Amino acid sequence: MVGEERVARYGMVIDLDRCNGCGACMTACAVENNIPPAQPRVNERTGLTSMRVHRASNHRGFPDHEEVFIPISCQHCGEHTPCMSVCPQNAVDVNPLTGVVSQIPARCLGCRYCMAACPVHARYFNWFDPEWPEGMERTLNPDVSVRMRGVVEKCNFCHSRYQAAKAKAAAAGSREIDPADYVPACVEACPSGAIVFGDLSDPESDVALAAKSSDAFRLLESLGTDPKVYYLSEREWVRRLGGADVTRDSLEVHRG
Amino acid sequence: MIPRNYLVFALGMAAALAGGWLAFPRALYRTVEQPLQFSHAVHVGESVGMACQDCHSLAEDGRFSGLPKIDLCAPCHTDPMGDSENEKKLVESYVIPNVEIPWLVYARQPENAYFAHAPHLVLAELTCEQCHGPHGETDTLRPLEQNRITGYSRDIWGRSLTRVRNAEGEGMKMSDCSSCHRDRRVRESCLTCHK
Amino acid sequence: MKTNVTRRDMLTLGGGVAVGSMLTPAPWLLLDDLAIWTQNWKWIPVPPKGVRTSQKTVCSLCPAGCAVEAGCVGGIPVALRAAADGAPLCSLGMTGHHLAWHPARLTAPVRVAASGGEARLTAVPREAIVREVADAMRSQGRGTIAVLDFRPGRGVSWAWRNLLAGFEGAAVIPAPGSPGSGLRAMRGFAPDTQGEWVPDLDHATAILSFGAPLADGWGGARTRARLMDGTGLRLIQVEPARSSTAALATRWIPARPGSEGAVALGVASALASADPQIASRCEEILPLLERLTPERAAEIAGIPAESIFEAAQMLLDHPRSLAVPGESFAGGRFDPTTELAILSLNVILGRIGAEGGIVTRAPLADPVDGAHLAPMRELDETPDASIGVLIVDASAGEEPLPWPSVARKLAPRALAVALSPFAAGSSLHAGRVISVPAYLEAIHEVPRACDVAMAALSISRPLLAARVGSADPASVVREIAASAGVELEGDWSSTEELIALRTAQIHRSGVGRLEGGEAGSPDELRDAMLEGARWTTEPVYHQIRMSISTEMAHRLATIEGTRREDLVVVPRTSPDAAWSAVLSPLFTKLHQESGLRREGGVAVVNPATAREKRLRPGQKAVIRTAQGRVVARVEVDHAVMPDVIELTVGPTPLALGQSRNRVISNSLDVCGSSGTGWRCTPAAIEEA
Amino acid sequence: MDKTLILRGVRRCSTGRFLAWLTPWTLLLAVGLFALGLCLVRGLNQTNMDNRFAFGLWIFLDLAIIALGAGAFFTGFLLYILRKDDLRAVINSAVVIGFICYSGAVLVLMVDVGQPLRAWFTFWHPNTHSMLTEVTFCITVYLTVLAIEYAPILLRNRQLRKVPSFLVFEGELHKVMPVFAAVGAFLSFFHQGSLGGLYGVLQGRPFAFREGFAIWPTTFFLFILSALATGPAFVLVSTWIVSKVSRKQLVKPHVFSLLAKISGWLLIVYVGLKSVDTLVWLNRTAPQSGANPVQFYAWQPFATWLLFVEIVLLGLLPALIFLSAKRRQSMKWLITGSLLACGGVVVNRFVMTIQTLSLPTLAFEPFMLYWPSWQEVATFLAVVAYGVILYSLSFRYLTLFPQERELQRGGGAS
Repeated sequence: MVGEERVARYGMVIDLDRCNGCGACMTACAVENNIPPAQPRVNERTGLTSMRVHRASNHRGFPDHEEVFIPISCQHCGEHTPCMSVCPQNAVDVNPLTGVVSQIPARCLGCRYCMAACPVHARYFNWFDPEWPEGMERTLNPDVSVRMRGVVEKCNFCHSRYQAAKAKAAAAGSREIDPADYVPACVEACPSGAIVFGDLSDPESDVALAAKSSDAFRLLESLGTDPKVYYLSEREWVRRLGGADVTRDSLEVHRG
Repeated sequence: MIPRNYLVFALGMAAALAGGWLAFPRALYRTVEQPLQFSHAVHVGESVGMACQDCHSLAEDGRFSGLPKIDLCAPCHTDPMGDSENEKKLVESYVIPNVEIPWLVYARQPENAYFAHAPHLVLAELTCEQCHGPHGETDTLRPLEQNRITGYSRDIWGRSLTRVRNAEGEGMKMSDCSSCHRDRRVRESCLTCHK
Repeated sequence: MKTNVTRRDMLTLGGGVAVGSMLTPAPWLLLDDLAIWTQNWKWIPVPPKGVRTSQKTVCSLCPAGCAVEAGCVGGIPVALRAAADGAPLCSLGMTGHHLAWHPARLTAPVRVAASGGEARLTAVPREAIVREVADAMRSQGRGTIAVLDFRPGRGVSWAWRNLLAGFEGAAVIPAPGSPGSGLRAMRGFAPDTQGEWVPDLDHATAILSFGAPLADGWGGARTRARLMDGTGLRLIQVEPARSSTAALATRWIPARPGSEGAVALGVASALASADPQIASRCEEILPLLERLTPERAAEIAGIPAESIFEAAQMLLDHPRSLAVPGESFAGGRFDPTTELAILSLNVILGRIGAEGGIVTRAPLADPVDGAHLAPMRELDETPDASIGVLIVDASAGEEPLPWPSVARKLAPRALAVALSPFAAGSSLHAGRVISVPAYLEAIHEVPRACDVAMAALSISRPLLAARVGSADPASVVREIAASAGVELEGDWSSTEELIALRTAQIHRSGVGRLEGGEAGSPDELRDAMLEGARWTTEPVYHQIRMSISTEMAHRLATIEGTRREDLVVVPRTSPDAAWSAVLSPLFTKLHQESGLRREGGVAVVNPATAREKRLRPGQKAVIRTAQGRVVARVEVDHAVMPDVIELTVGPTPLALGQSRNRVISNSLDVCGSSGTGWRCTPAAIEEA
Repeated sequence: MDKTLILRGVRRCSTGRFLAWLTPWTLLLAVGLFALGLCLVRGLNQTNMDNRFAFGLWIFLDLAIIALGAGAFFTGFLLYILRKDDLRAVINSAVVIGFICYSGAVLVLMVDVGQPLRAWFTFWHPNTHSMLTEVTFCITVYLTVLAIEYAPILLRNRQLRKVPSFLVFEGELHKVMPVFAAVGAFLSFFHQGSLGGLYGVLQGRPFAFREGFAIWPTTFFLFILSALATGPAFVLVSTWIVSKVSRKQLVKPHVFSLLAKISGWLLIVYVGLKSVDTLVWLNRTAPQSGANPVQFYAWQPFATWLLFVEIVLLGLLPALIFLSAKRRQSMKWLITGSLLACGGVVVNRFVMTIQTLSLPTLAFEPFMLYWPSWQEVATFLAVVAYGVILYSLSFRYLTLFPQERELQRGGGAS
């Protein structure tokens, strides 16, 4: 059985020159994954955004000022995944068949050690009980369970969609999913087609080819955690934003 | 002669053991009657000759229909075929007003668990009985035993409180799933069964 | 054995119990079950269970009318995505199915009493409101009758015009804010043209855009796509901010807000001196153009003159080029003179009626032919204090609109009634609100806005049962008519029937075609459209020679006097927030839970301006204009042009638990002055 | 009743005064327990922690008091294993303090996690790679050991002694106490270390990440050493405070100087190694992970001064004080030194927890600070109050300082 199952490395490439920061990926993510809306007291630091679009700029004066929008979700690190090794009770693992890093709310005890470990702050804690306006809970996505207060959550490449694709394939007697059936919500929603998603281990796939581009870079690559989310930009200053050598200067960036 | 305090100690222990083994299990589960009685035996038997799949079907897209909706019963039961009280109730209080029957599901998995029938039926070629037992031959629907604290059906935990003497296909806890997966050398990870 | 029980006995017994219970399942099961209990807390919502079905409809939240595929469970949409071939939905579209349950949703007609920033709502029977309106219409005592229509071109819009037909001075006013509401200034050149003047962007190879948000969908998906691919389309964007369109443009000209007219004339001047044939087309303004040289214009706009020459050159080089004024999402359209200046570029280039130029597009067939209709009138053509009865039709959505610009037109004792699903936006300003179905709760008509050359119509099919207490807009028109004793034309009583009549008319007219569908009979056409098929027409090309009249020359001459304001306020909002008075609570992800979007009421200024005005980030500041004052939170951003205040405009999502009756204070209200739109307003700012 | 519980031959203040002393602490405890309740019932939104500051005041102070509580096991280790019999004078007090520190820390941890009722998952589904698993196991086991070490002290109470079986039990316990001391010491070495490991292993945080030996980053060993070094110092301080509060001499002066001497030697070693580690980290480890070490200290308020304070002012200085035989004779110097040393370990834990989280990792993220909410502060104060109350009771009714009786001078408050 093991033999038959193909091993994939799902990942994405995000073209920062195409992203115009409309935030459709964030909304799509929230809708797909039953992420509750904010309580009044919630702010930028306590929000729940498995996909979050950050703003950065070349911090030069008008009109030379340029902005770049950087969508950041879990980077699904492949090598000694920081969050996985620290979780005391195996609520985090890396799926050997997909390379997707999981976060199981039912197992999580909310110690938040994984959040301290995550270099890109892509993990979010449920500070509040999830709550929707009366009646709106009927619009929740049946394929995703709602997280309770006191646990950590993060992007899992819309795994429920992968499951659906698997089930569809299985019903047809196959173990291979049709790539067209598995597209994460953020990828599907991006109006500029800035996000390419697919199996990095398939050298022919668009995502694998894009990842090989000379404009491709990853966030904090030097930490050696082998993220599976790549970014593209023709602008040198943008590519430099991915580095770990945080300079005071680069932090003068205005954040919206 | 045994010292008094030993006796007292033993007494306390005995009481605790009795409570823990006999009273507690009864206290832990509440039993809820099904809204309606239904005989799988009759429907599967010669007279009707249905198969599991006729009511619990697997769709094109791999989604499992679960329990049949009322419109599946309606065609045959527009008005009572026999003289059973239950059928009368079915027709009068469900079919005619076209209301869904609020069945209680024995094998309902928790919200955080993901289970797809498709791979188990088609790829692994499991039979219904292997997990659901001889449910298809039952003549009545037993009441649902529901855990007062968790709300789970007793079937998830299994009959035996210690889970040592669980029969084949009894118990639907994570450990049961993964032990079967281990036997069949299925490579699994958290997200295989959790959503 | 003694029988009196000592304290020590109790202890020993307790010990026994303790040890004993450890040997039973009880403590361990309790431990386990308690943990499982935390995984299934009663107060955590459980998503709906059941078979998943897929329904087709069309998004009616904005004029783009995207085809939608809705995944439903138990008949309720749980996921909206673009239909197979369509472009992805925007944030507003994706969360459209939440709006029916929005905290501000109205489930009964109400009377609104504003008190201290809060609006108190009291339910009233619809009949009462209808009678009130009807009486006021009959007596005519208060002034003229008007309908402010946020989505002109629908069957219901026609019904309003039909209702008002008999009344002296009555008119239907298209809401001036709505992006793509037509190149009205063209009417100056050809007053008696049928249909609307529109830019043929899809066939243009070079565009000189004055702030048209092409990258955000204005001008249609095709233009957007061409812009994204960066092939085959040259774009020069004249805009004060480096918007996403400016970022994609071949060249961005950061002209000061308010100087666009001057830039246009500067380009014209460059063109005229470059090509005598062009000069011949603008004799009337040649003297003006000699004075308003590219250099002079550049000076007014605060840009290098080269960019003006470059723009002129591009227009000359490309046979299929045009200059287009685009609405900003919060700021609406340019004032008529600026629009005239921009459009005259096309006139003098001879691009009117040409492919890839400015063309007319066939009007959509009305539900009933040759009915008596009240005229359409622009808001700023309406005399102040003249409207006695105002009906605000926000039943299909509404755009940001500074209410003072409407209030100014109202007579002292005027009666204002709104049709809206929500207690938000303009409905809170009108004294009475008739609750109508929200998106997906009723059938809606989506006529394509006038930013593309192809007229189009699609129909949004309801997926949800309408809430009790919400009335079908068309039947409200009927009720008013009946109560006011007006005879309406055509045999219809509901929006659905109006649409049926209209599709039949369209089918009869034979003009246009059905995208993604075939239709033999009128019914087939309607059914196909209910399934998401869209009916479109092709643009009409026949070149017209036009020239600039003396009267226009006089108006254009005023541009020469454009003076450089020390500080102007420019309203901003995000494209998807510009179409609805309310947003799904999930928009908190963008506005509250991340730094991506600013909420409404934030004044963003350049660091230089901040220094000059002694403003610190985060502090509150008062912005004063001719319209009034507003308090806003200051933010500092290099992206903003010096001496410009970018004022963010609502709606911002109601965080959970916030009062649903709160009047979302609309910072837009300080923008604009009579007649000239509210894109750019002279202002003063100081710390509060 | 109260009097009959007090050991014969020692003077204790009147019941009234004792209650008067307890009252404010009890109130504090009550307030704290209320705040704690809020956090449990309403959730952690009652705190000011956020997604960046996933750890806050609580984790910082837990690490600090656990380090200070190290006095318990280390004194035990010196006494039972290395046979430093002079320390018998403070061992009981040290054990009680250790017990208080650890039980308090565990209590706070239970509030700090989002789902306390699932805490036992760590034992049922442990991830053996996680430092936190190591911590959880060691601390729970060691807390039990401390309880067992506490038992004989408790059982030697005047009334409890009357129960023959207790007396027997206590005697037996006493025989095996060295074993527990050994076990305790072993466990403590481990979890003190793994607490350091918690941060040292954070590959995603160049500021905290350290290379190491086998699976253990250098912070593992540095935490052990710093805890060992400050443990005795804290015993010293606490004993001194108690004798001030109770206005009694409780141990002979040479015990103090012995503690100081031990602390001194360990401190000097620690400071040495810590300096080496810092240099290696700044010049090799951090650059290797692509970070720019200079930037770690480019941020106010946590600039280089903090590094200086931690290593020189609160490390080297007390070490030198302790190592000079002359200074050791003066109580003033001893206390100053001890306070400095304890401060050093606290600052070190602060740097590892709070500063690590406040520094950005992504070039476009801001430097952040956070202030604890009153609920966080109150909850922690509850633990302090609990400690004071438990210690006061122990001091009043149990024998924490065997030498007290012989040193008996005029009575006073307790």
